[in-house]
Amino acid sequence: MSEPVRIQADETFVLNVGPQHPATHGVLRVKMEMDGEYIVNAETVIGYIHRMHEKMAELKTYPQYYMNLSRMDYLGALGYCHGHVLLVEKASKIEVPERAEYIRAITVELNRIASHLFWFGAFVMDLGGFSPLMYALQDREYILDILERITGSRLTYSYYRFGGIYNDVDEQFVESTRKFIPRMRKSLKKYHRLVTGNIIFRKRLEGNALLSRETCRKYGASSAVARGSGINYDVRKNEPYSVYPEFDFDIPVYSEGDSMARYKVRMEEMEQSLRIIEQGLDKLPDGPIMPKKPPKIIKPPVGDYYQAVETARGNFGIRLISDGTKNPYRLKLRSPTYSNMHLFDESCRGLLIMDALAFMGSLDLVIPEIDR
Amino acid sequence: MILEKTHTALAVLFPETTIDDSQIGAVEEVPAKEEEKGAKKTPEPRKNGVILRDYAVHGYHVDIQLAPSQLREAVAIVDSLDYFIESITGVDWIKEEQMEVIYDFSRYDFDLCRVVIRTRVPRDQPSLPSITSIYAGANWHERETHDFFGIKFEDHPHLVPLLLPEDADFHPLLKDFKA
Amino acid sequence: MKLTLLNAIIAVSIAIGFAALNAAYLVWAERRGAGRIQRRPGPNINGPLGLLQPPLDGIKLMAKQLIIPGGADKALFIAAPVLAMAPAIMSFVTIPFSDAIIAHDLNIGVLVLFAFASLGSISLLFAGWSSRNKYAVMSAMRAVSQAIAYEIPMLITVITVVLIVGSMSLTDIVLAQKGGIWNWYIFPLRSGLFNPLMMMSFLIFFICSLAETNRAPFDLGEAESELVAGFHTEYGSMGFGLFFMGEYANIVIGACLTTILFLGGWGCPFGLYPGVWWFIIKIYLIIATIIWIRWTFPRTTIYGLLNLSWKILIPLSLFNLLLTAGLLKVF
Amino acid sequence: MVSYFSEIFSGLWSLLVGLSITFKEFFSPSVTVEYPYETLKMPERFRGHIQLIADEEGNPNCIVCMMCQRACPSGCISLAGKKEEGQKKKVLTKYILDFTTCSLCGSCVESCNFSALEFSKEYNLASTRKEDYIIDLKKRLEENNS
Repeated sequence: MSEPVRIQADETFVLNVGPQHPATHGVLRVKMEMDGEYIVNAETVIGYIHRMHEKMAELKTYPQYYMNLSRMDYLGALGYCHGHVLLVEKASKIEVPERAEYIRAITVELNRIASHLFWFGAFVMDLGGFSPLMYALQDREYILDILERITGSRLTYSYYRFGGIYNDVDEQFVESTRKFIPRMRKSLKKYHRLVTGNIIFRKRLEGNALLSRETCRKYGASSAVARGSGINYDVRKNEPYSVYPEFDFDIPVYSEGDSMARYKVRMEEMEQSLRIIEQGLDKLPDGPIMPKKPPKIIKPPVGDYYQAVETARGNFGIRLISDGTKNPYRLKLRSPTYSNMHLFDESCRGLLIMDALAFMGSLDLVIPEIDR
Repeated sequence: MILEKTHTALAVLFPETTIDDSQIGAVEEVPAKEEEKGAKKTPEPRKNGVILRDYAVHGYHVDIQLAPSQLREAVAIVDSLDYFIESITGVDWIKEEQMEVIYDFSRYDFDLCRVVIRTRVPRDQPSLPSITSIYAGANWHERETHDFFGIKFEDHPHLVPLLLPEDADFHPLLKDFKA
Repeated sequence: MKLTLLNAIIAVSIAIGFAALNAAYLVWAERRGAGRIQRRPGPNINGPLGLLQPPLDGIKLMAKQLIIPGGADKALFIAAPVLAMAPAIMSFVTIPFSDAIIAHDLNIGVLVLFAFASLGSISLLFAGWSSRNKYAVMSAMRAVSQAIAYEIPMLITVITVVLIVGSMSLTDIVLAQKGGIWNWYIFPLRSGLFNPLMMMSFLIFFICSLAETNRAPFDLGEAESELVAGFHTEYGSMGFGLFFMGEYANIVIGACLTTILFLGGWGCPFGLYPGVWWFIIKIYLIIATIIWIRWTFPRTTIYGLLNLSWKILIPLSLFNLLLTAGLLKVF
Repeated sequence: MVSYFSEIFSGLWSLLVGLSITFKEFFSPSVTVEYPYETLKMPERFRGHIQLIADEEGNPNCIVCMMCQRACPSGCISLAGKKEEGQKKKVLTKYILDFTTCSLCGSCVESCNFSALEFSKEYNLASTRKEDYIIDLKKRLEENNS
């Protein structure tokens, strides 16, 4: 990023873009020291919705804890459960049947599209356009219905178990997902014509809050925040896990580093996820969804295990230090928005408050996931 | 390719351990094997050194344990090799009266190599040099570890509670923490 | 209409009635229109098609307690909403609904209208400054710079039309466009007027009226997603109600002005029996497009908005003025 | 100079395209389910709060083996039973579900080997008192049967 703009302001005032503010989509406070409408410097204060997930992990056994993961990021919950489940399976060497892995991949990608749709609606609403939010939520409703039919709940699915999934998908799931894909492609085209092409929208986002590769590296940013600044990093491609090597999809990368690049990356990620779902449905093998004799008590051997997964918000890493008992000795949740939000303080100096809030919208924040 | 480069770059930090280079040469690490074997008796505490771990089992490649004084040096080497910081994890080994801090670094390009740097500090007055000067992204991670474990990070720009309330003096993730 | 006390009272009361009724039911129309655009029904519970919603909203607003924040500048705080509503109603005096229905035909009607219009931005400044809220102060600054930036191109386009007609009285402007649609000033077909840029000046005038009333892509004054609620953050019941009615009254006046200046006032497109109903139809068509625009576009930035005015609208409208003057000289 | 005008016209064109889309949307049917008047049928695997399954003559299948109480991560289930002299099986006397802390994970339903628990289709649970969410499943079963 160009050398941060040093505004020598003689007398500035502190504005609390406070815990209750329409643009923060949650309880996040940014103490901005302002000179008129320009931000001199900002300090993010988090912790308003901190629930100490990591201590809960140590007090509970593995089967009692997996539903907490979907409470971390309720928009893309399945990605987090997938990470947790893969980690424990890797640690205690549980074999997962082929069909379960495919269903996991399909449902994670459906959840990713739902999360990106919600981000798209909220982002355009941050910039003042209200109708695209309603269209995005309507498309998202189709996905939630599909997932509700098989998992039973709309946001916080407890669908994955260690070794497989809770219950099987049926013919109607496959058929309604196949019907959903062309409809989604049509509305994606509509969004591009309605929003991406719009000159007001383009003028607001091009050149807004440039992020350099170096800033992303120093803060460990991932997902569209990094891919918008020319970093070709997606855990599904860099560290392939589960059945992702079988799918061919590509990673959208733009190198401008402004909010428009981040916006375009996420919009194309939705198309890539559609491609993955299509291939997943074609290759869906039949067979069991749980191993023949699923482990009764989960006791991973002593050691330190790490598993990184690509969720809708980025590289979610989860580290397990196990001492061989039923409870994990230490479970560290590395949340992607934590690092993505961390670079906000440094990169929003010198911006107008309008641009800074547009920049915050392009970071795709879910606050409970930052605070854990 | 980057694996060997990182490995040799970081091995330079431990001149005294180069004598038994069998430990460095062996790709499948020696101590890990006897760790599984001797799981019953508590494995003797691990010496400072570089170990290559099997990614499929553990999820990371290079595993380094070093003294707190060498921490900044190692992180500077990792920074020069274009790694990005992933997270800082604190662990409270109450039985050994020690606290461990684990630094995770990974790579953006397809030449995958995840580096894990571990340091051990005594449990009664834990303090570590802060790496915020090298990786600005470590600022919040260090503040969070300070919140949960009470580990002081020297010359950290703004060491106040991050996730806990401002006046919090308790450290919840310690094993002897009573709610 | 002779100017007697009785006539004046009747005229002002009709103007207030028209403005208040319009403001109330435009809110309903906007919420229904927005609902339809976003494929949801909009208010439909109170009364058939939700028609009882505006009166109920009005009662709710009046029932609420008007809170004046501590430390607020009381005089300005109370003056601001009144100043938002009063000029809007007063401007109805000179607007000719049809050749007979007009409160008082001043021969400097255009000047009076713009004098009242500029009072609106003062009320935003009072509201923003007096409510001692950082967001309100910021939105007041924005609203003032926006009002100034967009009054100039608006006045220039009005001068072009007045130049063509030769008189500032609104009825003369409408009479000059008598006859069918080809006589309207939006089309450059008139013998004395082959200026091809009239369509563009209509567009400039329409954009400026949007910006003047803080609407659609230019609603920086009341940017709800950044400045919480802009200048009327601290206003409770009828304070907010007055601002709301003021805004909608301004929209109606903007629509009336656009119809009078460019769409031939109460004239009928085919030259048959003109009357007030044509005027009403045109106003509500323009208001429908204003609502339609609001629910389609995101908000511009403050520098984008000022660039648009200073760099694009003003040069174009100046060029148009010179071109019209030249053409009038030649033909 | 050309780019100045071309930018204006392409900008105007993109605005008109945007308007045309919302115009089409204006005339497409509304998709809202107006909740109090129209309700949706919950899918078959929908997870409301749990409820007891009864056999034919209406008493619950539950044999008070306490498996669900142990499996629940947040300790919402508290149940009690007493052993009558005649029968060999215990009879359920009290089954209280504290729905305020339940996270609907389904561990209880999974751990019950006597198919005595299932998810109900109950979703409108709005209430102003916290006590309404301490649900006595046994009483609820009797009400449903009668």
